[in-house]
Formats: sequence, structure tokens, C-alpha cells
Amino acid sequence: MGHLIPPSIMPFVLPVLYAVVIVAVLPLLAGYIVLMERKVMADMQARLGPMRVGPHGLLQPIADAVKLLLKEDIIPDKADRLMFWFAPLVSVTMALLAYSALAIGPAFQIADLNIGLLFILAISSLGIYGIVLGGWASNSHYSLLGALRSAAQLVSYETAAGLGLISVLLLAGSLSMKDIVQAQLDQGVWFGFSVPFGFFIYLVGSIAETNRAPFDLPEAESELVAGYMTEYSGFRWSLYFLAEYANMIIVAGIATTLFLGGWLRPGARYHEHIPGTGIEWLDALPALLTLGVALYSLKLAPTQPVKIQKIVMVLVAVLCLGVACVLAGALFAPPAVMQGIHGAFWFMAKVFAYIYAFLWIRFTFPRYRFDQLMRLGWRFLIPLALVNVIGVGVAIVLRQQFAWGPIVSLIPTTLATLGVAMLLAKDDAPVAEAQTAAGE
Amino acid sequence: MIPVDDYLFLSLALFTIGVIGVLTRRNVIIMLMSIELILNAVNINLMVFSRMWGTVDGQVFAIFIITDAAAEAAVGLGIILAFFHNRETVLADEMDIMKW
Amino acid sequence: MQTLNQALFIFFAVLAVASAILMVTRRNIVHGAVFLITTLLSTAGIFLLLQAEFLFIVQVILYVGGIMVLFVFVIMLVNLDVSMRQVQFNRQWFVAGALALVLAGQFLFAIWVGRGALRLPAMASEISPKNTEAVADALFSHYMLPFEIASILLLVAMIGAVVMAKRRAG
Amino acid sequence: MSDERTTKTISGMDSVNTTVLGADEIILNMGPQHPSTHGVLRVKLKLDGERVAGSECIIGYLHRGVEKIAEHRSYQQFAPYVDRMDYVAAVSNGLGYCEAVEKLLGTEAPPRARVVRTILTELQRIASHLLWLGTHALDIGALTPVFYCFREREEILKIFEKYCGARLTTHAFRIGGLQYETYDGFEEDTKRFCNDFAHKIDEYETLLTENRIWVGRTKGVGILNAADAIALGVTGPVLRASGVKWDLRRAQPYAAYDQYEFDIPTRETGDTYDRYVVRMEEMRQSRRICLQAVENIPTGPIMARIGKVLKPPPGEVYHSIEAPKGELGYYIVSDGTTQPYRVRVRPPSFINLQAFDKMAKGALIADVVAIIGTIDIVLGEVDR
Amino acid sequence: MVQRLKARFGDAIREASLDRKQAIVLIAVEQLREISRYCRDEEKFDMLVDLTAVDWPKREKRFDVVLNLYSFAKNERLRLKAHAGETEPAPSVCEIWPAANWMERECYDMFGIVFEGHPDLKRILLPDEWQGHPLRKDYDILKQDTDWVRENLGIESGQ
Repeated sequence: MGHLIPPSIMPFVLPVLYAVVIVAVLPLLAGYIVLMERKVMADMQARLGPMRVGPHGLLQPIADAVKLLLKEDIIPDKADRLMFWFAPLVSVTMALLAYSALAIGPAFQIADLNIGLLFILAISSLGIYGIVLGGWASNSHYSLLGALRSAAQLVSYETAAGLGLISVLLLAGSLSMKDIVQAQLDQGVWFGFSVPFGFFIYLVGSIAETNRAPFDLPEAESELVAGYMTEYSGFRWSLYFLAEYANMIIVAGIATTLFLGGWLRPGARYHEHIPGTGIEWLDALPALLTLGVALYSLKLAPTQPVKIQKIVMVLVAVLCLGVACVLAGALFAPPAVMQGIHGAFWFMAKVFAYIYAFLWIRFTFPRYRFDQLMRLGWRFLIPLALVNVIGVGVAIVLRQQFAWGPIVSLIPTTLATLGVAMLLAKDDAPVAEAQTAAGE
Repeated sequence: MIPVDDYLFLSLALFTIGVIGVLTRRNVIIMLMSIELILNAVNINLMVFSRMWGTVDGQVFAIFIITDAAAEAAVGLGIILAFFHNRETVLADEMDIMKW
Repeated sequence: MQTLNQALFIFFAVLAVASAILMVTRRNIVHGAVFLITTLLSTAGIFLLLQAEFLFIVQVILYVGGIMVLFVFVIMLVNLDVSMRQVQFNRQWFVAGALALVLAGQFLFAIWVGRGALRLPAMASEISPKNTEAVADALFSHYMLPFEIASILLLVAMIGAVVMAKRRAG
Repeated sequence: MSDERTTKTISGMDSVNTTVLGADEIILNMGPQHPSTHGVLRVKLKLDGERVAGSECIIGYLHRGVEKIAEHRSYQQFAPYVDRMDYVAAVSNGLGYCEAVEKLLGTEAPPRARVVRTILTELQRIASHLLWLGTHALDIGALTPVFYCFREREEILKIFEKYCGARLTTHAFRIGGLQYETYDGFEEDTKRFCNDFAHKIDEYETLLTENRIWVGRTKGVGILNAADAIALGVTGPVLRASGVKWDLRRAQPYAAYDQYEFDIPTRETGDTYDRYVVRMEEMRQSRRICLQAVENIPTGPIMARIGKVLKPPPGEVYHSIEAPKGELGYYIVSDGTTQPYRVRVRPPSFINLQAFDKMAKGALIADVVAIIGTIDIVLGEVDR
Repeated sequence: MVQRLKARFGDAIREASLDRKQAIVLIAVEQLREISRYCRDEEKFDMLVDLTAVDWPKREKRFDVVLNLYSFAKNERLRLKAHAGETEPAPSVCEIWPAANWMERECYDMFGIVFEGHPDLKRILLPDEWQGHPLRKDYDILKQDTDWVRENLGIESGQ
């Protein structure tokens, strides 16, 4: 195929292909994450969630998308027309741009920049403009307050999340996503386990960065009525919505690559198997999983009340069956192909697990007040992250000087950070009284 | 071997626009932004010559300029906010007294 | 590769100059800020062309992601529509403009004389020491002292900003 | 609140940003149809930046003139109106009114009726507190408790439906006793509900009480000390959370409360967290009362012997009961005819809402929502 | 307790009676504030449970201002009644019990009794520009302030 395309643009073909795939798949993925969120929320709250559109609400995202497209697109009359049109565009492009450095599988990566991680951080930090300009352009008091609050929140939690990442970079030694995963393979341990606090800080930081769960103050329904998105409707609003979910997937992707060993199969270290012979049973797991889903949906098909729901269920079953065959087939293919496909599967599995954790946290915790949110960010997370980074640095020095094992050297770090965390947490609680008593 | 002149022309253009911005505009914020523009023009020059000599000193110096721009912007905007808070105006002409 | 490189440079250059001009002339500051952001992003692009990846990232994160957010914050907090109505250019704009052009002319002449003398080495396919590592080494070896001074500078700036805010809020 | 400093808008563009930074306060209007004001309550907040400098509640959007209607209805005809006032706790409204008229007539409901009335009122108290907990948690951002609470409340409403056919505005009691005999499965249903309700409450406790964010959002918010509470006439859980151990069911027992022992939960600081703990404890106590009452429901008539047409001797009476929101009182003046001359309802929510301004001063916007939730007001009762 | 009141205020205490085992004391409206302060401080009636009014159109002093008090210490209730005329204002008890604030505003809104000394006496339930006081006996139940309805709601009121 190489000779068909003139050599000068040869290096650009594959990345462009991947980019097209990602941009096409993303809205669908975001839609289905919304469905997953509503389903998970429902079963946590002892109810069923969307069931009406398609079997078990599987067609709900498509219905939402169509509704959003048809909805009338209102622009407040005194709004700043140029900014109003430009703001959601900014946040969506930034969200999509950040995918370029994300390494889905060993092969499936648009551009392996050697400053991959920094690039994603930089681009996602530009997302703030979409929100701030959006809040400003809709020219209403509520959305401006919401925009300012969310910008302040993003800026402060970006530092916390960034510091959380640095502690991992010290271990990995490189910025490029592929090398980080490689480092985790060589050291045989996922960084999530070796630097637990870094993982915790990044988890909290990423939740705050995507305006979700306990930190979703900007669009806190009760006071500011959907914050900066108040004046948007119809397609424009769905752009913001898409940007938010795309950000969520990016953040999950970064966390998976850095803390959960990207596309590495759990227990990847014993991976030196010869193709066709000692395939570890773990490799077959993906195929078996998708096969199970296919059988389940087949069993469900006849029970669907409406005829077309039966067809949809059968369709879903066929789709899962196909994926299962691909995964099974890959087992016998040369290792490069097998790694590519299985890598992508494991990466997506971990991303979805991380997003499930997002949803889980979202439905158990009440919302933080704005000043508590800021206090948590600046007074608790950032100092903790700093201590963590120093701790990891010390651990690395220990490992080089006294050749301790990678794990052994990190234990003092975790203990030290734990101690500091307790210290900081202790003086957080009683502050609430003092502050309101002063206000009295 | 690409000639260096295109980059120099570009940074000169940005530099002149920045200077014009500072000198002619009345709004203080726009003046601050024009200063950022001038600093950016200087950065381009540094990068070009660092690339030409093949060393990284130029880039390191550019980093220092950016940090300095950050510090300058922070304090500058602080002053503007304080001034706006008291005098409700943002125009350079009306900032004629030192102590308000 | 050469033509693509040239095309990119022209694109970034034109974008930078155009948005710079727009920034200076716009009546609405928010539009001005957005145009400044486009200028900064296009200069970041030029850094990439000059194979300075780390600087590209620093420019994007620090300049656009940090300082410009500060600017946009202040613009929103400042009472915008009154200033939009006033005259945008001060009285002596004509004299200032002429002076600036004279200054530009001198620089132009200086560059014109040395035209073609300096050459950029060809676009190396793979930079030997990765750019980030090289900058890092330099930063922490030769430039240790300036690095510390820069950090003190930032500290002073932070304290200044805090004092400014506290006095106002007090 | 006389100086009405609205934001100065400069000609042309309605400037949004003038006062974001400006020194003068901005008037933020949480309008009648705000998602978290538990009904049509409008609060004008004077904000100094993020803090509330002063607040004024504007009510009356749901005013139906119930007291005027009462003067043109006979005693029995007015009973259903009473349920519409505090529509969340209709049964206890009915109990208050019926007992007030019985006092006016000088008669007493038979023992069996009194015990069944106590059981139904206590179930209604649990239902009302469940609704309060659900909406209060939802305002502060916890999305899950509201569904758990409504699942339990559903059980109670089923019992009401089986007993008197209606779920919300039940009109379960008649003056002089009860209209309907208890359906045969009544004792079992209540017992089953009370038994599995025990660990349900613990479920909410684990979800919220130790939750750092919940504590952070509620502790120290909307503080009301005992002296202010009494001066402002605040009653019910809000008063008990401020440290005053007073409950009408114990102080002046009515219906069959004197036969059962239950304790009265109180807390000291009187902030949102204490009110939350007091109400959770009250749900447990109500459950205890129900269990004791269901054990021995005395047999006997369910209706006292009073004529079809009630003509109470002229005079007046004031009778009050412990409704879930506070002391619900009825001051009835009769002029000997079949229609009451004047019925005055003492609504707990109306008077508790008065304390809102004292609690909200100095709080943040996000707390205003929590404070409205913690007073547990129902606008039907506030506006009458 | 009534003797102590009589000793203190003499003829201001018109009559004391028991109706359905509830203590009622009829007092002169001029002394309302002093008697209320006395009840709160000496007699420990520290909570004003309710403040309302009853309209007797046939009497020359047509309104009954009724205060229900409750004492936590003695666990007792007391009802003070005072006859107030249509025009002359009744003294406000807001300084003694802040709880009276909204209740007095409601009485003014419904009956038109002016409480002098009230910090912010304006209508609480009805819109401010509403004419007439609904709970008065002569205010027919079907009557409505038709012009307020027409100009604000733009509909011809149904009655």
C-alpha cells in the first residue's frame, strides 16, 4: 500500500486515519457514556434508568442526539454574537485535539510526541477559554458567575493534578506516553501501586478538572442554574456536553496510561510466551468476556416486547460475537497484531473502569461549597502533591544510592505522605465553624 | 539552508505592532497586552538564533523571558484592579495621580 | 518536506501579524484578548518549526494557559462597556505612530543590509539529544543561578499580587 | 431593606459586570420558581460579594384564604381544607383540627380511635421527615438519598391508601373519632414497615452522617441559639436542635401519647447538622411509638356519640399538637351556629421561616439553599 | 396569677375567665405592651405562640387582638385579649417578642389593624397594592380587588 501514496505525505496517512476514527467514534462513545451514567445512577438509586428507547435504553443516546439537533438554537439578544458562537467551538476543538497524543494501544496512537503528556496538559488547559468566554458571551449575571467560578476551579486543580503526574514522571523518566507504559512494563509494577498518593491526588484533581461529581459547582443546579451553560441550547449546548465528556475520557486515558499501565494486561510481566504455544489464560479473557456479552444479549432478544427491539438485540449480539472472534483470532496472529488489538481492549476496559469510578463518586457525595472546594485544592491537595513529589525524588535517590528494590524505596514515601495528609486533614474540619462564627 | 531573514522580518513586524499598541492605545489593559506582544517578538528572535547556533542557550533565555512576562502581568493586573476598584476607570489618561 | 515547512511558516507568520494588528485596533477588549491568544498560538507554532518543542509547550501552558487566563479574568471584572464608548486612541496617536514607523525603518535597514548572510541549518530529521532533555540539562547546569533568580522574581511577584488583593479586599 | 439599591445599568448594553467587583451590594433574586425553594417562596438576597448581607422573604404566592373559607363552611365541611395546608403532613393537620373541635364540643374521642390516630400521625411524621431528608440532601448535591427516602415513603403512603383511600390529602379523621375501621392487615403492615425501616435509617446514616463533605456543608451553617429561637417563636425540630428540650407530645400530651414512652432528641449548637441529627433521631422515636402502639390497640367504638349537626356552645378554644414542622395550633371561636365564627391556624413553617433572616446573615449563597432546606418549610402552610 | 396581675395593673385588667379550662384575660389595649412585658419577665411567659385578631363588626371597638402565650418553665398557656377599634392603632409587641413581627403584619394585611411601633408594617400575604382587608366580616367572600386583578393579571376576574 506504501507505493500507492506519494512518499512525501506517507508519514501523515496513518495518523490522519486514526484521527478520523477517533473524531467519528468519540460522539458515539460520549453518548454511550451518558447512557452508562444514567444506568449506573439508576441502579444505585433503586430504579431502572432509561428503558423506553430501544432494549434497555440502548438507543437512548441516538434519541438524545437527534433531539439536541432539532432543538431551537436561542441566542440571547444582547449576547456578544461572535464570542457566543466561538466559545463552544474552542472547548470542543481543545477536547478533540488532546486525543492526538493519547496512546490507545501500542500501535493505535496518532502521534508519539516525545512531550506527549505535557502536550495533553497544555491543550486541556486551553479548554478554560471555552468556558470563560461562553459565560461572558451569554451576558447574564448567573452564567458569568458560573464561568468565573469554574475557571478558578480549573486553574487551581490543574496545578494539583499536574503535581500528581510529576511524581509518576520521575519514575517513568520520559514524557512520551509509549515510554511511560514501557517503563511500567520494565519495572513490572503499575505506577498506581508504587505511587498511591500520586494516583489519589490525580483522581481528585481530574474530577475537579472536568467539573464533575462533588466539584460540579459551576453548574450547581440549586444556586447558579447550570452556570455558564445556562444560555446555550440545542446543538451549541451539545458541543459543550461533548467537550465535557471528551475531557472525561482524556483524563481517564491519562490516568490509565500513567497509573494503570496503559495497554498492559494485568500480570503482563510473565508475557514472554511464544505465539501459538503457551498462551496465558489471561490473554483469552477479552475474547471470553465479549462472547459472554453476546450470549447474554442473544438470550435477552426473544424476551423484548417490541419487534424492532428484538432486531436491535440480535444486532448487538452479532456485533459482540464479531468482536469476540476478532479478539480470539488475534490470539493466533503474530504477537505485534495480537498486542495491538488486545492492548486497545485492555486500555478501553481500564478507561471505562476509571469512568465508572467517576460515576460512583458522583452519586455518593454531596457537592462542595465553593470556598471549601478552593480550600481543599490549595490547602490540602497541592501541599500533599509537593510532599509526594519530594518523597518520590528521595525514593529514587535511595534506589540509586543503596540499590533498594523499586517497591521497597517507595514505602517510606507513601508513609511520609500519609502522615502529612493526616496532619493537613486534621486542621481542615474545625475551620468550618470558625469561619461562619466569624461571619455571624 | 533557509535564510534567517524571514523570521527576523516577522519578529520586527510583531515588535512594531506592539510598540504602536503601547503608544497609541488609551486602555491600560491593551497596553499590557501589547507589551506581551513585544516580549513575544523578542522570543522569536532568540529562538531563531538559538536554532542557528545549534545551542539551547537561546531557548533557556526565552523561558526566563516568559517567566518574567508572567510576573509582570500578575503585578500589572493587580495594580489595574486596585485602580479600577477605586476610580472606576481603566483609561491611561485618567491615571494621572500617584496616590488616590 | 521543504515546501511544507515553508508553507507552514507563511501560514503562521500571516496569522500572527494579522491577529496582532486586529488586537491593537479592536474596540472590544475581549476580542482583543482572543486575537492576542491567536498570535501567541501562532508564535508557538513557529517555535515548533524551529524544532523547539519544549518552548512550544512552555509557551502554550504558561503564556496562553496562564497569563492570558489572568487577562481574561481581569477583563471580565473590569467595567467593559463604558470604556468601549470612549475614544480608543489617545490624542498623540499620530506622532506616536510616526515615531514607531521610523524605529521600524531603522531595524528594517539593518536586516536588509545583512540579508542572506546568516543561514539556518537544514531541518534535521531527528534531533540528536531530545530537545526537552537538552534544555533541562542546560537549565540545571550552566544556568543554575539565573534559574534561582527567576524563581525569586516569581515569588516577589506573587507576594506583590497577594498584597494588592488583600489591601483591596480588606 | 428600604434602600432598594438595584444595579446601575448604563445605557444600551445591560451591563452585567458593573457590580461583580463594585463595592455596593447586588440584589440577587431567588425567584418564586427557583428549583430549591420548596415551593413558591421568593427570597431577595442582599449580597456583599459572596456573603449574604441581608435577606427578605416575599411570600403569599400560594395564599388561598383558607381562614376566610372556614367562616362559610360547617365544622365537618372544613376538615378537608385543613389537609391542603401542610400537604406533606396532612394527617397531623387533620388530627389537630379534629381534636380542637372535640375540645370545643367538650367531648373526647374513644380510646381505640385515639390510639389509631397516634399511629397514623407518627407514620405521617416519618413520611414528612423522609421527604425533608430527600429534598434537603438533593439541594446540597447528594443525588442518591432522595430516591431511598421516597422508596420508604412509598410504603407509608400505601398504608394510608389501604386505610382511607387517599395517599397525600387523606382526610383520615372525623370530628369525634374515625370514619373507617382499620383494615385487617393494618397491624401487620405497620409492624413490617417499622421492622425493616430500622436498618434503612442506618443506611442513610452511613451515607451522610460521617460523610466529610456533608459535614463540611452543614456544620456551622445557619446557627440559631436557644434564646433567639424562643424569642422568634420557633418550634419543633429547629427549636430542639438549638438545645431546648420541649415537645408538645410530652409537655401537653394529646391523643394517646401519654401511654407510650419515647425520648426527645436535642442538640446544642443549633446548626444545620444538628437539625439533621435531631430529625433522624425523631424518625427512630416515631418508629418506637408506632411499634408500642400497634402492640395493643384497644377494642371498642371508633366514633364518639355526637349528633350529625354540630352546634358547639359559643366560646373559644386554642388547641395545638406537635406537627412534624413544629407546634401546629388551632384557635377556633364559635358563636353557637353550625359554622365556626373564626378559625385561626398557627402555622409552624410560617413562624419558623421568620428565623431564616437571622440564620442567613453572613452565610454564602450555597448555604442559603441549605438553610431553606433545614427549616423544612411547606409553602402551603406558610401562605394558607 | 390573676390577683398579681390585678394588683399590678388595676383596672387595665377588665375580666379574667376560664373557657374550656383555658385561662383568658381581657385587658385594655393601651396597656398591651406593659402587660406583655410583665407577662414575659415576671410571669415567665417567654414564648408568644400566636398573635391574631377576631372581627366583631357589631361592637364599637370591633377587633379582638388575641395573644396566646406559653411558659416553658410552668408549662402553662395564657391568652391575652384586647379590644381594638378600627381606626386607632394597637401597640406593637415586636420589641418584647420578635416572633410578633410577621404575625402583626398578617393581622394588618387581613384586618387592617395598624400596629404602631412595628419596624416594617406592610402587607405580607397579599400584593402590596391590594385594596381591602379580606378577613373582615363585611368583606364578602366572593368580592375581589377587581381592578388590581385586571391591571396586573390582565384578566377580568371571574366573580
